[in-house]
Amino acid sequence: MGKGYKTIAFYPQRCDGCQKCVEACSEFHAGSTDPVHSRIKVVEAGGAFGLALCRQCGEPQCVMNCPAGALEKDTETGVIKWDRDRCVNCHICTLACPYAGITYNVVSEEVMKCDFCEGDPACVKACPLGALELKRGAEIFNEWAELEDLVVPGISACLGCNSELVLRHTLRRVGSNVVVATPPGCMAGVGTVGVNGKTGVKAPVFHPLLTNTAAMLAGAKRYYKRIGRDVTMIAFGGDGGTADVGFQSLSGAAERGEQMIYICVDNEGYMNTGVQRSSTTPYGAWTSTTPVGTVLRGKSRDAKPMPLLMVMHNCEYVATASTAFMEDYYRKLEKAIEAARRGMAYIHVFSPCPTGWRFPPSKLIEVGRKAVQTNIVPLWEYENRVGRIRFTHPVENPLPVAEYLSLIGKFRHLDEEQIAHIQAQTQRKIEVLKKFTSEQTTTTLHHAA
Amino acid sequence: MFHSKYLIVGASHAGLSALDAIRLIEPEGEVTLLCAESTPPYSPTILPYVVSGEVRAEEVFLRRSDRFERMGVRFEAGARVVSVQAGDHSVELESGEKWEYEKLLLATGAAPSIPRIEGLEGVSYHVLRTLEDAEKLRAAMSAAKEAIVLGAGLIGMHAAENMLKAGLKVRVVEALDQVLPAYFDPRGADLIERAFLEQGIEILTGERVEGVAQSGGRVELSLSSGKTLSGDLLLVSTGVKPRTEYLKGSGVEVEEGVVVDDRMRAGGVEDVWAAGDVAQARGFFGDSKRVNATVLSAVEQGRIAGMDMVGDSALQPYGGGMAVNTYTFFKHRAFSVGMGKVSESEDDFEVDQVYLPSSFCYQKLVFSGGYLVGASGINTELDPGVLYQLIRRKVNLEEEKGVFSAKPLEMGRVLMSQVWR
Amino acid sequence: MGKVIVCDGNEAAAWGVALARPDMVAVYPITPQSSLAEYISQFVADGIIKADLMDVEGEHSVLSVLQGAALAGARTFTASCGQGLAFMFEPYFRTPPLRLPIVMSIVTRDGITPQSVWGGQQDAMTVRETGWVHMHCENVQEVLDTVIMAFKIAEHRDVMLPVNVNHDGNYLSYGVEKVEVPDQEEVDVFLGEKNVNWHVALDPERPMGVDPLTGGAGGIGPSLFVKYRKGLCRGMQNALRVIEEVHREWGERFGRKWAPLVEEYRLDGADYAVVTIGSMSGAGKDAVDMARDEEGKRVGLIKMKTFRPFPRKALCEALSKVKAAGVVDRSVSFGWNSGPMYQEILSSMYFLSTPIPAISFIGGLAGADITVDHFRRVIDETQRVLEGGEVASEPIWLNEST
Amino acid sequence: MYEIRFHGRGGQGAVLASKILAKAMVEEGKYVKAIPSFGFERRGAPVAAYLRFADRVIRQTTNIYHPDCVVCLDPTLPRSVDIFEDIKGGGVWVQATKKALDEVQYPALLSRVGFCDAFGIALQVFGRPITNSIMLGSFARTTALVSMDSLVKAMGSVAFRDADLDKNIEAARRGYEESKVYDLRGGMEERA
Repeated sequence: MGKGYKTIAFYPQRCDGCQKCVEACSEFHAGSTDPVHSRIKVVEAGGAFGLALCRQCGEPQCVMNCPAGALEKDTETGVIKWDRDRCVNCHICTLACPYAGITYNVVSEEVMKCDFCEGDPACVKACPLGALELKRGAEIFNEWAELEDLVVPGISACLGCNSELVLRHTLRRVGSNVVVATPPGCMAGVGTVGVNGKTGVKAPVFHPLLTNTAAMLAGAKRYYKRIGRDVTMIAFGGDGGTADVGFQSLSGAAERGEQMIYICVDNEGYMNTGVQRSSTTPYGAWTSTTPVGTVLRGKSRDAKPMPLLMVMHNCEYVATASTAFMEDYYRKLEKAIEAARRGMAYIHVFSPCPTGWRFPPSKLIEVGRKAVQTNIVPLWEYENRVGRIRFTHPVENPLPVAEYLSLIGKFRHLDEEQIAHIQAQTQRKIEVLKKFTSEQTTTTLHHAA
Repeated sequence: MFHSKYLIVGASHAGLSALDAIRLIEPEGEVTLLCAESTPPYSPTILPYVVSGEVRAEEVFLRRSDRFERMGVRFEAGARVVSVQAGDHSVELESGEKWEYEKLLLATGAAPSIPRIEGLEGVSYHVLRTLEDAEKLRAAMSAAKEAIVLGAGLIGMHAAENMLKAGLKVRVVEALDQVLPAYFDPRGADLIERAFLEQGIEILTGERVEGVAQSGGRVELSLSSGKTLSGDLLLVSTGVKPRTEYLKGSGVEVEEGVVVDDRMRAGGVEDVWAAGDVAQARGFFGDSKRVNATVLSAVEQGRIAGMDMVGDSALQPYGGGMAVNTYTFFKHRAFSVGMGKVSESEDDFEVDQVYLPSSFCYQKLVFSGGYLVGASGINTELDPGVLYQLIRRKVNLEEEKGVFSAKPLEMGRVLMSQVWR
Repeated sequence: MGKVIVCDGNEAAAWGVALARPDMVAVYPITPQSSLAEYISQFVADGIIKADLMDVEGEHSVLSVLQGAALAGARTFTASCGQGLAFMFEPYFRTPPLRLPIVMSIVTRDGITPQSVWGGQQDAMTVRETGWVHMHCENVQEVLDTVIMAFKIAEHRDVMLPVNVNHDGNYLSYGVEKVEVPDQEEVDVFLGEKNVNWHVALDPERPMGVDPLTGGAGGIGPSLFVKYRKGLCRGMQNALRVIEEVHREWGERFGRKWAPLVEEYRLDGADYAVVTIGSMSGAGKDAVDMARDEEGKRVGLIKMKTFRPFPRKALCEALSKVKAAGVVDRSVSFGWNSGPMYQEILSSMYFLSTPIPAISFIGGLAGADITVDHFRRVIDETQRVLEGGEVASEPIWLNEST
Repeated sequence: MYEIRFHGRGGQGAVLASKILAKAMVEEGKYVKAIPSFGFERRGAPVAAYLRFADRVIRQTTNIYHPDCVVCLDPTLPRSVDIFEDIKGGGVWVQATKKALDEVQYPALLSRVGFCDAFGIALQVFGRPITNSIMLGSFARTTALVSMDSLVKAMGSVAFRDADLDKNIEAARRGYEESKVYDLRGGMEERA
């Protein structure tokens, strides 16, 4: 691992908009608390906070687009330095930067950007709520690596198992004040609950039935609430235990607003027991119960739209996620942890399976990435208090689905007609989702239901 | 015969961007950058500032001298390509040298577009596309007293301002009815024009030049209105056109520029890419392929081309180019993104405007079906980059439109924090 | 002293629940249990039961939430029957091996099909081999008392098993009697401190993997699994002793002495006996009294209260006092073409020095009544085999003609 | 032991009447056992409920086949149901009707009959034909087996779904007061 550069991380849920960071920045750079001089800006609109601040990007657009060579990333510190002498005040950097990280100062009549205050940012020190933290760039992702890995070494997942990735990363963040449910499926099969009296997780962990994960967790949570203990409930259900036989229990728990984080690790079938079909197995996919022969050509039905169904249950939080977009997942997990204090938080993690889907383990992340880029797996979230779906990684010009399908053995047999079906369904799915991006649509549907 | 696995022709934004993208994936393979001029890489966008003296010519280069060496890239200055043999995977230079390549990127940019005006070929005039042009113009300015600028685009307007500051009397002639027609609507253009007029620059819009003649050290222009103008310095700044003359007979598909697909692959041949001002690529708003000569397009197209050349699986196809620019003049600042010129009377669009002429302030947001499609501003606080991303990413603003129209700066930043962080 | 109320069996069960102070109750309605679910809900609404009410979406989740709650340390109760019990079966037959002391009323109901929503013990008898303790009540007062005792039995350290308190659908669910409701303080003392998850817990303060994969061929798996199974069997056998102890203590404390395992009624000097279970026993006793007092027949009655664990020793002791038995079941053992209780009594006779003739009667299916007149016939038929008559290979169906 | 059979139609409250009377009999110091009959219950369909009381513990938890008394909550029911089936000789009949004794048919073995225009009273008190409380009053008047005080106490401990307690007490009192009781010689003879 490289040394990593420092950067300023922002935790909007801790921010109350007090502007102390802004004052501190102005004070440091201009000797005045006038916010006009601040390189950091915290603004409020529509009940949420936005942060405009240089991200000290790895591939900085400001640098790439500056016609004067006035911006440069310092390879020692990672700070993007602005050279006043070379700057011609053309402002193309303000157009190139997606983050409003470099802005025009009407008093000094030049652009300005965060320079890290010589390595000890004043804003971070000034924040009374810990909403700003100075971290190494890699730490924003890898700070979780410093948290205790609650999964024991040597659990028996397949090579390149995405579900194990989800399990380890999630439990690190959620911590050990938790009750972990891993219903029958890959998560349990790899030994989370252990074998012969041993355990695979350094936290209370259990096998619910395949059918009752959400109900059992709800029972435990209710009792802890009753006796005044704050314990997080988290489930790692497979798609079978979630969308098939476990659905009733999950649906009931969601309707009752049971407080838990329910993570569906969707590997699109029963990968733990010989690759059988589930209701989230996609159209056309080979499984051992949707085989390919002279008459049948893989699964003949489309996958159940599980996350959308959970939106319609009025969950506090619903999101889709992919390990190919870890930052996106981390952020959603943070929101889920918070939402689970109020009700159910459901995250549907797309979880490609090298073993069951027939692709090399080294292609895991690429499969995940292509799924998103083709819109096979749109990344979005739904916050009940916002009341609508928001794409967290909109893909407006998706790659053809064939670029995803061709990576995976379970789709090897698809003919043109089947691929065309998948392409059309993918488009349709996006169009349906887009309807839910309007608050009115979602609210109306809830009332109608 | 020289050989390079990756051969990049042209060393401005697009070429440099492609270079970085290639090196991100492939740290070893041969990469060669051919630069027609004898200088290190620079951006044509910097030239007005060289003219004005804000920056010295030797300080405009985009890469430090040791950069290419550290990257293991061969940089060839003064290497002007005169022909491409796509079948042989080779190019020929003006010097007669031949270079073989496995993958070729054409990033040769654009040249000034000279209008057909009777007599123009016979007079001495300036253009502004190279560092050499800039130095010549700067030298000429010091000796001249009265300048005529043909074309009120960004180059012309910048130059006019610079010449005024250098003490010249300046007149700008523009065939269309407004200045900066590519970026601003009439109201914004009027405001900008007002600043120029107040500073004493004469602007003649709606005037075509019918003929040019030279007598002694002076050029004389006859205009369509019957007026004549004369001056001792003529700058022709009527736009640019892709440099494609060296592609004749190469098989590379050229219309206005080199026609490319969404991975910047050139049509008609194998293993050739094009990016930047030379490329004719998808337009963002569903319009036909066109040349979009902006820095942002060049950087993005160059990166996509480089990624595709090196087989980077993270490649996202080109989403299309749109008109984007920033413009500073007489201590004022302006920007324009996307369909900023749409007028409020047009169907299918919703336009929010703030117009405060006394404060020299104008702001305009254009929506279509819940999406932002254009924005422009003069002396506003808005973040052009955030607005540009809201358009590019097609962020649905239907629900936020009320808040967004009232607080575009704040809401833009909140959305930025939420959507792409 | 408690208070006297007049209520039906479903309400009595709810009073028992209230006095046991559970932390969590979960209910899903099904005839004839529904009014019990309603009483529980109303009692929670009125603060009589100070528990969290989990009004979940089906019996499967009912027992599932209680399992989660019990693993977190909660005292729990629910009730079901018939198809509800069948739907609950997956978590149901997992509860005993989890050793969770959940108490559940089965308001017994016959099985479908043909469709029938009336009483009958087919549901309880069908699930008799799952490791739950099963006790059957005779009247409304016994329902109330047994529900409370059930918690003490279930949570006893030597038992740690779930308990079903069964009362007959219709006859006891809706049957109204005068009932004494004990004082809360008395019940609190009787039940003592609860500690339901000392042995298995989902608690961050005592992290453990609950229910690891065990078994398979090779390694310690199979022997470990056997250890767990034997532990469960031992818990069941311990329950026989604990049920007796708890009933004895109940009698001493509250003055009502219920036979814990097997009740012997007028066996002194009896030559033969009828064997009953549940609410039919009252009519049986009246019939025995009449036969003895008015007709001089030497007949007595054996009532089974505890059916699981099967009280073989107590039953054999009772049977050893007579020379013939007529066994009246309210359900069917399809495999044996008899009543299930009859079949198990035959098994018990292996342990008698001399087996005795016995007849299987099946009555009261699908809500049918078993009256004093029916028992007259049972007595007559049993007397016939006592006197050397042949034991038919078929059961006698009491309600075959109405 | 005294056995009572209630007849009514679904929705008239026969089952609740048997439960209230059970409570009232407990107030009178008796042991009780009340059971509803069960069938495919629908609003308007004939239903029955059983109540037995005695001075000692009642063990039988069964239906009643030979009642000492029949209480019928509905004036039209006797036309469709044999409410007198297997009634004991000297039995008592309490009937909701506005007719007089000579307008109706009944078995000769009855010893006493109580009639009450329960429908008429119910419409006045409740605005709906709910007759159970009224007929309990009529039962008390006809049989003198239970006091109005005990009935009122018993009514106080049940939850009425259709009207409040006061109205039900008023209804029961009017049932008591407005009943016509006939003593039948023939019945007495047969009883003897």
